[in-house]
Amino acid sequence: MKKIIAIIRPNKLEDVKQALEEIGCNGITVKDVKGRGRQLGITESYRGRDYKVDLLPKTEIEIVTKDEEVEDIVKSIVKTGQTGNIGDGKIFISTVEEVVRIRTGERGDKAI
Amino acid sequence: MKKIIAIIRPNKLEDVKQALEEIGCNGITVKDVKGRGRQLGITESYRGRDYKVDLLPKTEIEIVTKDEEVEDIVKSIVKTGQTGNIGDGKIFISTVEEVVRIRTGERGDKAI
Amino acid sequence: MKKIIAIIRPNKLEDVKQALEEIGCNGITVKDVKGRGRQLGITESYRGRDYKVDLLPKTEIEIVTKDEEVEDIVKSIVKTGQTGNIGDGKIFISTVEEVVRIRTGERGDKAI
Amino acid sequence: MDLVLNSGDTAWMLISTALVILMTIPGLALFYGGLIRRENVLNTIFLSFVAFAIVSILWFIYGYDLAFGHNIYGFIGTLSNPFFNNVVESNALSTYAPTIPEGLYAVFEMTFAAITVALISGAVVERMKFTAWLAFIPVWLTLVYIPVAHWMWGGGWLAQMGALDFAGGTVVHLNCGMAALALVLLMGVRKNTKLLPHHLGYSILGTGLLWFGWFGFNAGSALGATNLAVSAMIVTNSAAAMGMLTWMLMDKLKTGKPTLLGALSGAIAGLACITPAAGYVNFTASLIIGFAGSFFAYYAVSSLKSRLGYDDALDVFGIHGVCGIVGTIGAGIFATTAINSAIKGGLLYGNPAQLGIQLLAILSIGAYSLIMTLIIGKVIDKTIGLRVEEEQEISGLDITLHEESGYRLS
Amino acid sequence: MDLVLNSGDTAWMLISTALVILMTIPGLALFYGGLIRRENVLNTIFLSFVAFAIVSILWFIYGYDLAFGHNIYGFIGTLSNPFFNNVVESNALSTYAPTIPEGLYAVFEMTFAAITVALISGAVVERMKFTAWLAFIPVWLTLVYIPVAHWMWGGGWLAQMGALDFAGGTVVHLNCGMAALALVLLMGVRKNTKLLPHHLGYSILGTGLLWFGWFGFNAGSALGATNLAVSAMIVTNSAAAMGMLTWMLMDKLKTGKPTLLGALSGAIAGLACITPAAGYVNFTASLIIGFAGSFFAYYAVSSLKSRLGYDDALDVFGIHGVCGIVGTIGAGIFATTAINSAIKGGLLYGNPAQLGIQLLAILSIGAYSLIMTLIIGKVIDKTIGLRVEEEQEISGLDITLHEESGYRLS
Amino acid sequence: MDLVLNSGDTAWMLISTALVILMTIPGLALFYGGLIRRENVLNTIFLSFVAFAIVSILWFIYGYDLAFGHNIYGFIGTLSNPFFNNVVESNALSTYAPTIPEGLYAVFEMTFAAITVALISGAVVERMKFTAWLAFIPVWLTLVYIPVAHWMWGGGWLAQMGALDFAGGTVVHLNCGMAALALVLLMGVRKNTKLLPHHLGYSILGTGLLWFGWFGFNAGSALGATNLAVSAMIVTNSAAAMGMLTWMLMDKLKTGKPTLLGALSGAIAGLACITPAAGYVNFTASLIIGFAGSFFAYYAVSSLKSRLGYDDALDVFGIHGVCGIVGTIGAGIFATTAINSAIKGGLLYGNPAQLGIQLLAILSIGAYSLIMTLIIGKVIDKTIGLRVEEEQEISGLDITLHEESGYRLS
Ligand SMILES: Nc1ncnc2c1ncn2[C@@H]1O[C@H](COP(=O)(O)OP(=O)(O)O)[C@@H](O)[C@H]1O
Ligand SMILES: Nc1ncnc2c1ncn2[C@@H]1O[C@H](COP(=O)(O)OP(=O)(O)O)[C@@H](O)[C@H]1O
Ligand SMILES: Nc1ncnc2c1ncn2[C@@H]1O[C@H](COP(=O)(O)OP(=O)(O)O)[C@@H](O)[C@H]1O
Repeated sequence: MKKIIAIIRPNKLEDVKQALEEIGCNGITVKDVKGRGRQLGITESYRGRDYKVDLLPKTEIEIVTKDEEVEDIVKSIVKTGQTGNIGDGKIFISTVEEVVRIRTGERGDKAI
Repeated sequence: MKKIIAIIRPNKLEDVKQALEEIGCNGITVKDVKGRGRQLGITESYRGRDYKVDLLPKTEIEIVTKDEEVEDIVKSIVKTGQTGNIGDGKIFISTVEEVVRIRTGERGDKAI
Repeated sequence: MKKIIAIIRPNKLEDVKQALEEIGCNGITVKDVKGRGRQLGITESYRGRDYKVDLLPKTEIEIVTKDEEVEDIVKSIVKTGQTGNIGDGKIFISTVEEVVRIRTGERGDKAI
Repeated sequence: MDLVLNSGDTAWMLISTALVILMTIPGLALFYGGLIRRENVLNTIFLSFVAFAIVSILWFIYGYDLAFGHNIYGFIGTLSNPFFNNVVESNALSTYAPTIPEGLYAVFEMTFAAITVALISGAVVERMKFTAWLAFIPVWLTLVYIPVAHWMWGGGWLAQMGALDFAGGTVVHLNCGMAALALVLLMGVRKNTKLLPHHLGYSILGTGLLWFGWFGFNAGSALGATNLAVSAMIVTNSAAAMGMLTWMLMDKLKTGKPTLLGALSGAIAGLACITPAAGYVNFTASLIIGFAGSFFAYYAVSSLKSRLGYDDALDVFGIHGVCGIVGTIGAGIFATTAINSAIKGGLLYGNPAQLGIQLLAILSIGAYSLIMTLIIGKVIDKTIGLRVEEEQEISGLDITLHEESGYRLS
Repeated sequence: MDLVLNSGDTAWMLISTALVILMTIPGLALFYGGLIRRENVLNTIFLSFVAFAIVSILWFIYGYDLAFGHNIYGFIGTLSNPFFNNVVESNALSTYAPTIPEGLYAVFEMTFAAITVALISGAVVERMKFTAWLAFIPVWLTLVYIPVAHWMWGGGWLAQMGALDFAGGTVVHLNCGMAALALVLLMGVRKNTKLLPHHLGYSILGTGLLWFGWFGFNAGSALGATNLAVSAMIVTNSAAAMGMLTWMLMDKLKTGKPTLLGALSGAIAGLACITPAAGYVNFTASLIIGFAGSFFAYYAVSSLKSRLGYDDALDVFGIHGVCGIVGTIGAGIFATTAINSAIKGGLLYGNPAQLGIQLLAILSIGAYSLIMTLIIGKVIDKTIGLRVEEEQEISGLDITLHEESGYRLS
Repeated sequence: MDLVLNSGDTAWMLISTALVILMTIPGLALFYGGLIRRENVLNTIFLSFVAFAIVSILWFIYGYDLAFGHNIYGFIGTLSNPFFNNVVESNALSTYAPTIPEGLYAVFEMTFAAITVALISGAVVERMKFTAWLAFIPVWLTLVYIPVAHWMWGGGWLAQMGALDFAGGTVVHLNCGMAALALVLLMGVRKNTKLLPHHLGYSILGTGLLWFGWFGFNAGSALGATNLAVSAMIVTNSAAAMGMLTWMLMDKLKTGKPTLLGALSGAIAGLACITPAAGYVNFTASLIIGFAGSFFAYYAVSSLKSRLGYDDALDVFGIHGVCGIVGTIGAGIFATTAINSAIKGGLLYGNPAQLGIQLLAILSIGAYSLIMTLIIGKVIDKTIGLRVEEEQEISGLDITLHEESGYRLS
């Protein structure tokens, strides 16, 4: 089983969520995060002074899924999350050894 | 060493935290997240219109621990976090290669 | 590729961020979390009663990087994040199998 | 009898003036600010503040004279004291309210002009260019508000016909509602039209301050500390209460649960619709008017808007426009000489003609405001542009237009 | 001397009325709303708003007459003008305050009734059914508030005995405190009784608005713009300040650090306990009363409550009930004819009997309110049910009862 | 003519007093509270609340007499009625305002003392020991505020020379600005001096309440419901509006975008600088004064501060100090007998000497405040210590000094 962590633009969340739903990926966990990458920060100004804010709001989506579904999910996220501008974000994939459904205690693939 | 990520109901946090303390698991990191799974969303209504909110508030607990303690921790979370209704959440277990304690620079098991 | 998760004191974020920038590590994702470890909680009091708050605010930094850069990053975090007092936090390192840049669809090391 | 300044009337009008100012800044600003997306909170609030500031200045440069100065053909007043020159200095009492200084009447009326402009902003939030708004304020004030105020309150043709608008059902509420409608027709629909309030606490506070300030608005419109002011205060409060309970009931019937935003919206509806009638009707009538205003506003907001498809973001037309109409008709029905001996009474009290005059006022002011605002909006659209870039709308206006953010809570 | 309307007195009472309304909506609503869990913020605030709306209407339908109408056997007034029919129209001045219109006295008194009901809600938040609260409001208003107000202020038996309650130590504070106690005894303890305020900013603002509004409450109770109103304003302010400093000191002594919530609570305690005495005592006495009120409230809140185990969520009994008692006794001790020539003075000024009358007022009103509220609460519990489902209590009342959420900040 | 209480004047002064109280608690407290780091929000707000409470009490024990009592050598008043003994009881009217009770004049003046102290706190937030602040309040009130108020308003030497300060350009704004400067010079720079407001909503609300309350401050300083009060209200509002628009323009020119915090800051600047001139100048002059105040404050805040390197956290000197000076000079230039017949007029109206007197007032009060505050601050630093531990500054003062936190939103 794999864990997919996708960092996307906050205003792409609705689209990505819907795209995932369409390919049958329902279980997701979402976090508000802030990020820095190649994207330049933004400037805020208060009382005549500029302040550089380099951590920009991003949304992180965490999905644990079966190995065979990873590719579809990644493609779907890339497709809907892309604007082509710097700041679109990243996807990280790693291995998960065990999944447990708290409600039933089920484990493994069927707990996803 | 393993990383346990448990997504639970926010109102179960107190109980789970206490249960973990009882089995000697003190080091935990907690995040406010939102999640979607089998659980139906909730409806909010403003000025006569209904809006479907499908991401519900959840709490994510991150615990890094020794391999041999994983089972106890998982059991403890399942036991205290369970209500039996859809939405109780999931536990994901994966491998961590190295742990460093920032205060001392210690590494490995003794840094946990 | 590795994922480094560092849990640090919120007021050390500025320093750590800058130190990482200096060693060329620009891509980071930051989360507000709460944590418990060896550090004692704090007490809050309202209307003559004391309440123990054991989850303290922490900041989690997530960095995905090439294997060879891990050591430098860890050292840099330990150096700047350390105060020597309990509560300085932990660093967890694990393996990431794939990285995808959403903007371009690039994969692997060059997507980092 | 010699006219002398009455210090009690003056005290009441001083505080009434301050109360109406509080309604706009920060009352209305916060009410609106709580309802939109977090990324637009500062811009939304800014629209009200800057409207207030600009009107504050222009009103004394020329606005008051054009609205309330010597009447020219029933359409507009004369500019006799530009920059309010020599008005305060002359120690004159107001011809409209002969127990208080003229300056006091002028500043009290200023607050009505300011809130009317600010109210419009609720419709265009989350997508209007800030510069376009800055341009809109003086033009609309001059070409729409001032003439309309003159017709109704400054001795203009509607006043001469005996149209009743105690505190602004047509001049304020209908007027801003139609202008809001005109602007949103020109600007089109936002990318995200969901009404998911980001911070209802602001709107709760805003409603509280509006309700409080409305006593200055309505009971202040008695222009003195009189029994009429008392009467206006009582019916203002009961119509608001009735409006609140009515909306709660509608919520219960339609979506199953009474909502707090609904209760607040109903209270505003009740307050808006009693406004034109506040100095003419009794307690029982205020319950009926409050009920009707809230009832029709509920339908306008929950059904009409989605059916017609315009994007009146915070329901300026749906609540203020609709309630301005309901209340103005209500005044034509329930007005009674037992409450206010200076009028002829309404339909129920043997004067059906009043209802006709009220309808005429609604039609003429409504049409004038709609058409003029369409023209003004179109001109601004062609020159400055009404709407922000799509990218700015998505990222939010606070950061893109003002380089500020509303919250730094973590 | 002919009685004529005094415009200065009328101006002061108009604004005083508006000030007391501001105390409830949004003052008290926000004060309470900041102290509870985030998931209940809207419901908590809603309880005050809806109480205000319902009382606003019922008061003029029959409440005012029953409380202040022609006295029947010292127990209740007569309903002579249902729906406030012909009161405003008659241009009559108030028999209770012969320089202001009767309508103004009526609406001023309405604000007291409304806040008393709203105050009770602080005890039952986070667990009371909304429908049960809707039912409770009119019943309690009618069966408890109105008779008690009549006894003390409407010429009833306590008034006839010369009991002193300038602005509501018994009628408002003790009354709501005992009712709160009765309800929480019936409803039991919440699953989570920790007082961990979710947003103190609301409570800070609420306290500011309460303090501000309290000048209308206390100095307004002089019923005119007189030297007595000035005196009441001064002692109201100093008792609040003293209450604040006292609580800070207690905090320092007991938990080691002065807290801001403590300071706010102390200020409210000071304000509550000077209320019955505000028109009778001098500056020095106000310091003593403010100190005593805050001191006893601190103990009630921090020790008594946990020892007795009732769950008075926001300390309505602990602060308002206790301070109502302290202040009513204080009036019996420190009242002086040098401040108010219409009374006989208290213990310190050679009239020990006054203290006995004060104690009688406390006992009778306290007992009446407790017992009647127990009965009313029991009946509602058996019919509608007082308490929400456990699942609703856990998930929070905003989403489960109103389908709304207070914050959408991310 | 016999002096009798005028109920209209009394009504206006009662509400004006309440309005100025609202400015401090919660107006100023929230304005400041929104601008700092989240971890210090409660402590910042607490500083204003506790200053208000302490001044409230001391003012009536001895403050009023020392400031406004019988004049001794032009420097200080006599303590004739400690604990306000027998003032209210005597039913006396004020010698300063012979149509209102003396108690009312005293409590009105109290509100000025309180806000002046609270204003200072804006400079020292995020790093001052709470105990040091508690000690500072009574000492500074007694040694600085009271003498200065006496010189200017209590018949002292500046009053005798004919210096003009209608509502506190020198006594309040310059005074608090210089004291702020003195304290920050002693305390040094914070570890983090970035002005990144954590919750602008509080500052928006605070500004709204300040603006509203300022009508009590300035128009209330007419001491009655008169045409002069009306004039002061008009120019107060227009100067605020002009200040707001000016700052927006400067923002636009300097950083490219108008900001809401800038607009609020400009409004406060406009309000502060019209304060000393509010009862002396006409509408046109108010625009010039509002513009100048905002313009100079903008430079002080955005350039001067960083160039000189002092850490005046929330720009108490930069806004209040600077605007106090600008407005006091403005009064010397634009004051006219056409608005206020009790004065001689300023430079533009043929009385250049007035400008000299104004400059003398600025210099003497500015220097006195700076030097005395340096001494007081130094003594407190040596005894109690002015500054918190570094660890407390980093962790935030709410949790370390008060064991509370401002938000529990998740
Ligand atoms: N190496 C990394 N580790 C963790 N997070 C990263 C990394 N690189 C980028 N991110 C996250 O992705 C977001 C977008 O990255 P950025 O470099 O701006 O865009 P792009 O991927 O289009 O080049 C960042 O704000 C950050 O949250
Ligand atoms: N595959 C998944 N990947 C990531 N998070 C998940 C996944 N499935 C469920 N979750 C998280 O667990 C929460 C509960 O899941 P849900 O399906 O509603 O309950 P249950 O586990 O009882 O069937 C979701 O809200 C979501 O946060
Ligand atoms: N085993 C663990 N798993 C997850 N998070 C941990 C663990 N141990 C510590 N943490 C995180 O690190 C933070 C600091 O840990 P603590 O034990 O207080 O300090 P130290 O590392 O100096 O002993 C905690 O607040 C928690 O967020």
